Amino acid sequence: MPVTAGIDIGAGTTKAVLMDEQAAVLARVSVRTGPFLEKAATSAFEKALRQASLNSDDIEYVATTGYGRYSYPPRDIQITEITCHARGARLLFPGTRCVLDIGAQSSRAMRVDEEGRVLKFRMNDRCAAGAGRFLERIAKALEMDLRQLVAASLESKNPQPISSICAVLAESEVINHITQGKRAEDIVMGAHLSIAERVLALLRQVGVEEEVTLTGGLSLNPGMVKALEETLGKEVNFSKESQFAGAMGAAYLGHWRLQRRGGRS
Amino acid sequence: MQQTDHLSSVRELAQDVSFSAVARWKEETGGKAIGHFPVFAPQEIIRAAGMLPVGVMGAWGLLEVDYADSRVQSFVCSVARTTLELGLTGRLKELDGMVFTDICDVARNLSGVWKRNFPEMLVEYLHLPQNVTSAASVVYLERELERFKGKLEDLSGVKVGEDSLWEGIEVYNHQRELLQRIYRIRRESPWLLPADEAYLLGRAAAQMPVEDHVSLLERSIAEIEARTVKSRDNIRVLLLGPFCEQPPLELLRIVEESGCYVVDDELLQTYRWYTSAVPTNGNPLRSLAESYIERARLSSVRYQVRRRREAIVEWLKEARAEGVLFCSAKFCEPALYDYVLYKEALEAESVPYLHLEFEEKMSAFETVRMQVETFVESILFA
Amino acid sequence: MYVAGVDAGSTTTKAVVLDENSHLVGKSLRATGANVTRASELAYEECLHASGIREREVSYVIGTGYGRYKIAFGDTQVTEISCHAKGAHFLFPKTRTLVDIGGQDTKAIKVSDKGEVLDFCMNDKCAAGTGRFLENAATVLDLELDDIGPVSLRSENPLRITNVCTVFVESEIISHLARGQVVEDILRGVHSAIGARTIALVRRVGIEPEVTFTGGVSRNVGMVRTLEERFGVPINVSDLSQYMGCLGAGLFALERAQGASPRRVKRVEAGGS
Amino acid sequence: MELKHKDAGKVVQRELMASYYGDLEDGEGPVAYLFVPGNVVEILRPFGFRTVYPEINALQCGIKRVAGENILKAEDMGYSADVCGYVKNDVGICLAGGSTPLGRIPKPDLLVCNFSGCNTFIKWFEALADLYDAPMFLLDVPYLRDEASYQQDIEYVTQQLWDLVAYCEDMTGTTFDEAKLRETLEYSRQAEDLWTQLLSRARLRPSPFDAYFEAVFFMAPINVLRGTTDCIDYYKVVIEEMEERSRAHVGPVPQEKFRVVYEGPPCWPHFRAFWELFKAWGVVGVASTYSKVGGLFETGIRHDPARPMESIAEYVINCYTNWNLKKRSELLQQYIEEFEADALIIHSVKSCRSFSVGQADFREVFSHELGIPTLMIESDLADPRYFSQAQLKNRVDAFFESLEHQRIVRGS
Ligand SMILES: Nc1ncnc2c1ncn2[C@@H]1O[C@H](COP(=O)(O)OP(=O)(O)O)[C@@H](O)[C@H]1O
Ligand SMILES: Nc1ncnc2c1ncn2[C@@H]1O[C@H](COP(=O)(O)OP(=O)(O)O)[C@@H](O)[C@H]1O
Ligand code: SF4
Ligand code: SF4
Ligand code: SF4
Repeated sequence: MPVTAGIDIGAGTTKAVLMDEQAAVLARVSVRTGPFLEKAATSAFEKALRQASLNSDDIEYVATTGYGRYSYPPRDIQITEITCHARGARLLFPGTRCVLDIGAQSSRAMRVDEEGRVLKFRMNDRCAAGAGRFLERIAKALEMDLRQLVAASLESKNPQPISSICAVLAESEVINHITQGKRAEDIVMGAHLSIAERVLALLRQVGVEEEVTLTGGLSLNPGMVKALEETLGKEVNFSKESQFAGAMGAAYLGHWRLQRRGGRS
Repeated sequence: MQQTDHLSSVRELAQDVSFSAVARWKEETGGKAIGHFPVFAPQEIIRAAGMLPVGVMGAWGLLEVDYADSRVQSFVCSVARTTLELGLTGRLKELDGMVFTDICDVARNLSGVWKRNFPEMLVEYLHLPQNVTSAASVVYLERELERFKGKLEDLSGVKVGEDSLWEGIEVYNHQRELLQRIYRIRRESPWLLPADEAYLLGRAAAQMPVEDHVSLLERSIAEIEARTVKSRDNIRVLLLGPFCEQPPLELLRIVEESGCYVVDDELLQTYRWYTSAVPTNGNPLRSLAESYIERARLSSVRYQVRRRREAIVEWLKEARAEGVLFCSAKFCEPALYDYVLYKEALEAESVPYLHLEFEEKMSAFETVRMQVETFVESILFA
Repeated sequence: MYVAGVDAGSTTTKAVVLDENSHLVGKSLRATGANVTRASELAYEECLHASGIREREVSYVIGTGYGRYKIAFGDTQVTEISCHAKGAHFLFPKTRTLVDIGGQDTKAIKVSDKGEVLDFCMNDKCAAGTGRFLENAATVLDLELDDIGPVSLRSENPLRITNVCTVFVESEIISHLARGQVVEDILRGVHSAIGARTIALVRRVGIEPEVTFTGGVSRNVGMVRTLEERFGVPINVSDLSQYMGCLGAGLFALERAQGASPRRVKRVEAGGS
Repeated sequence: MELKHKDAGKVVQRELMASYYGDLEDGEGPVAYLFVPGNVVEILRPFGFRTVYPEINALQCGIKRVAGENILKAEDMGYSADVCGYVKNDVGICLAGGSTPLGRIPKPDLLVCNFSGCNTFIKWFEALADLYDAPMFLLDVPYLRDEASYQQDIEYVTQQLWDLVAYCEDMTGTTFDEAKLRETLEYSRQAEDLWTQLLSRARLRPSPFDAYFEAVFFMAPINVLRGTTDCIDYYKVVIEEMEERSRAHVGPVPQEKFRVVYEGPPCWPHFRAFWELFKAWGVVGVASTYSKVGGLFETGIRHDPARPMESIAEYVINCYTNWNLKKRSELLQQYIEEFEADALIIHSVKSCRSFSVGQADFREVFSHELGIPTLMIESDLADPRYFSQAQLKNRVDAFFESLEHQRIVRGS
């Protein structure tokens, strides 16, 4: 039975997934990307093979995605993370019609059809203010780590809005809030809400529909989920596997290509 | 592929931000040179006055902008900024004049900035009628062209005769016909001619006498038609938006690398303004004025009596395009307004489209690549 | 008689104490961190300590910097623009053009022969091209802030860095590293990128020698060199450049103390005024 | 001291605007949309049109703090963050079915695009024509670029005005009543005289009013109600109020410390806060260009019943933003001299390239060539997101701090 690999080489982390023909995930791993993309991809791939007790000959097709998708020469194909996250989200939640993918440096909104094909998408192109890196900076300004940040966000009762469009200037705003005696949890939630606003602006441009699935690293952050749900006024799908959506989508599309080999050239 | 030497010399000429070809021309002929901002310029009249029309459309991202940044706010498009930078750094000192037309508020005010900063130049702002239904418009434009001609005559001290106007109209008609042939190749066999090469061939017109450009095109067309290149499984797209500020060459390249064939576009509007030949009878300025009203291409900077959405759908059909890449220059208001109107039309017709923003000096090509690839994938993996 | 100036900057808080002859008695510097009021209090205390004088010996205190309204113990506040001009004029009386690059903003100031502000410009709404930009570059390259300037000067083949966004520059640097570019060339590119932005700002007020460079970034020799190349003139920098704001504030304080009313006896409680 | 006419200008303005919006909501008659600069309302009134000025709606939405919402609606539809906030505000109103805090704005039966001084106007009405499926008449107004083209431009506009008359006759089935036009023009002329008189009172020391922050309210009737007797009466009231203020030596700030000229539109969404930045320093605006966007009447431009179409054409062409930069800069210089201003404040707004591009050159001219202290600050006239109070305050404070300091040093 053929197995494919999907490797999502992201700006922050690299994820690898092995998948069989029934779209069952045989292995999933994540490693820090660091400056050397090929190395990160190789290491994620090898770990995945070990996890599934397979060796590289068992893999029929390797699809890469993510910001470093061109940096892994042994690949069979590279596919963008937008296409992959859309498919991956559909694998995780079959009812998905909208996908929000929030990673370290970028956030994207897509509208998809019942097969997970991208109908429309938008991404933040200007500032890093709408993605994970922004939260990391806020955490730093508050002298917290990510875990504390997430925990704090869930405590907030009176979120403090952050209006600055710039991730850096937002830091001074945060400091301002602190000086005015605002509570850390309220500031943190304010930051989550400001990302949510930005991401939802992208989502509204592609059109909001049932169901909305969150993928990418920020799906691991319950504070982000809460902020999105509040801003959107409805529930958002997410799971522990959401951050692997890109790699899953890539592996899935690998099978799709395998079946059609010799079709469109 | 036969990316021949002549292409690299074309590239060198087209990308020369010190305009040395203009200096050479002036030295050889003793004539004067008139620069013009993108989208439209009455080149026929400039040529008839014995002068060289020079397209000034920014600087290919080759300049470190520092003077102009202190003169234009951050929310202004690059072409205005880098064109001003060219001027403020003395790179346009060979120009004896500069022409702007009423394409947008930025270009209009830039003409005033130009007047103040380059008092030694003839700076002209031409009002091109936006009202294309009034009987008064053609008459008005003819007077406006006449006024412009007078200014050139004052500059050169020589009267411009009808004959030389006719001659100008004819040679520019010929140039446009050849450019149309280039575009026909793009439509019919885009694999023969990469988009960036086609663009360079057109852009070369900015810095050479039209006769030379005509012979460049003639030579190139013959060479291109003899090529044997395998076609690729790309999707056919219309590239809308860059009618004024020109996108980086790399963007054109990435669009094709990512799986598109650009089968028609709005690039180099200045050289493609008229959709058919300017008639060569009657009065030359009247003929130009009438053509401006009656033979103008669809453009964001000219009021459209027919709704834009209808016009765009028709264009798509004509070009047999499967999708639209709407590439607007960052901060370019006319393009950004039209985007919404086009978008509605494309959605109504279920035509896939993608909106991208570019800047002359951009670094986010990765983002562009990803978006175009996704766009292509959404059609290919369907 | 003593006076003090406290500069609550976005990144660092600085304080100086001067005597009645404008001599520097003591100085201090600390990270501003999350609490501006607290940072300025601490900086002031440290400065008094370093000066070896007691608080009640100080007749007048002026606060400056973006947190100037948060300095509860000050007698009044003056913007950092006026203060930098004042300070620069004091150290380099021929200063006509002043460039101040701090943690989050850049200012260009045109100064009269008396040290007055004739004209000024600041960067807008975006932290691109400021000290923070250099800090990020240092972090990504795993270098100390003190080293980036000297390292950049070793470059023989500077790269062009196109992105001046403080956040996105990280990924640009990472991709240069991944392509095997050397650190000094990247850093030099980073410095040039800031240099280009800075000079555009300075042109708005006009470049007239002498040029003085103040703010924390003036401690970076790479940046000094870059600006000198761009401006085509030598640039004044002093060990006190980062203190220029509070020095100016101190000088204003001295004027107030000597000219106008003496310090109010009643202490202003923190928080109220 | 109790002032009898205290706030009369403000109160009556509010009443007039309320009744204007009331009429839009419940009144009868076809509706035409127009732009403020160079509007040709005098031609439309005789045909019974009720006129809507989308810019005024945008301005009011800004003040009433709903511009932000409207803008977001338009951005969701695909409008870029980088285009004019006025346009987006108006598109937002349209998407909300015309409902605004001012009342319901009726749909247009005709869009008259008099695009003096702003090409964005064309794009704006093109969008409305699409959204409302309404016909558009484009009045092409050449930019005042060159003395040599002036006559040809006047003739061109005049011809189009007759085209418009024919268009309206066709559309409404009413024949054009020239006598009525003359009457309307006479009312316009009288109001213009009074408005000019009013503004010239800022020459007094102290100035009885702020010719920027207050004048932008006083200007509403001249922009919206020109050609009516209400408009004339309004300016009589305001002049009375100002006479009284002068007698009582009352001005907009307790003590007039700095007299300045303002260039550029105000920041509507944060109007109070924006004004406060200056009030705190005892700054009084003695002249402003924005209050003249509806017409440069102090230069002698007048609607004239004796020359109906020509005078309209002259008015249309001579709008502030339709003037070339050189003329604009000379006008600013004239203001500074006539009104004895200490400084020039340039407010550069992102939305409006028509105003903003070239302002940095003004800055050069005034501060470097003419030696007039000039402050340039940035925010927006429509989009609340582009207002950074702390940054603006820093700049304004530093500017007046140094002016004050120089005064002390120079002993003046
Ligand atoms: N356990 C976690 N809790 C909260 N946030 C997390 C967690 N893990 C990752 N993140 C966030 O996710 C981001 C990385 O997302 P990812 O999708 O992996 O990015 P990329 O694909 O761009 O590398 C980080 O910036 C971080 O903020
Ligand atoms: N030793 C150093 N070498 C290089 N740069 C430095 C050094 N020390 C401080 N800086 C730079 O100075 C900046 C702080 O400048 P400062 O003028 O104190 O800022 P602010 O007044 O805005 O708080 C820091 O962001 C850092 O980049
Ligand atoms: S520095 Fe801030 S505002 Fe500027 S581009 Fe980067 S994130 Fe955006
Ligand atoms: S790029 Fe757009 S905004 Fe800029 S000058 Fe050209 S048309 Fe105007
Ligand atoms: S660009 Fe300026 S003049 Fe034009 S509509 Fe917008 S605010 Fe008004």
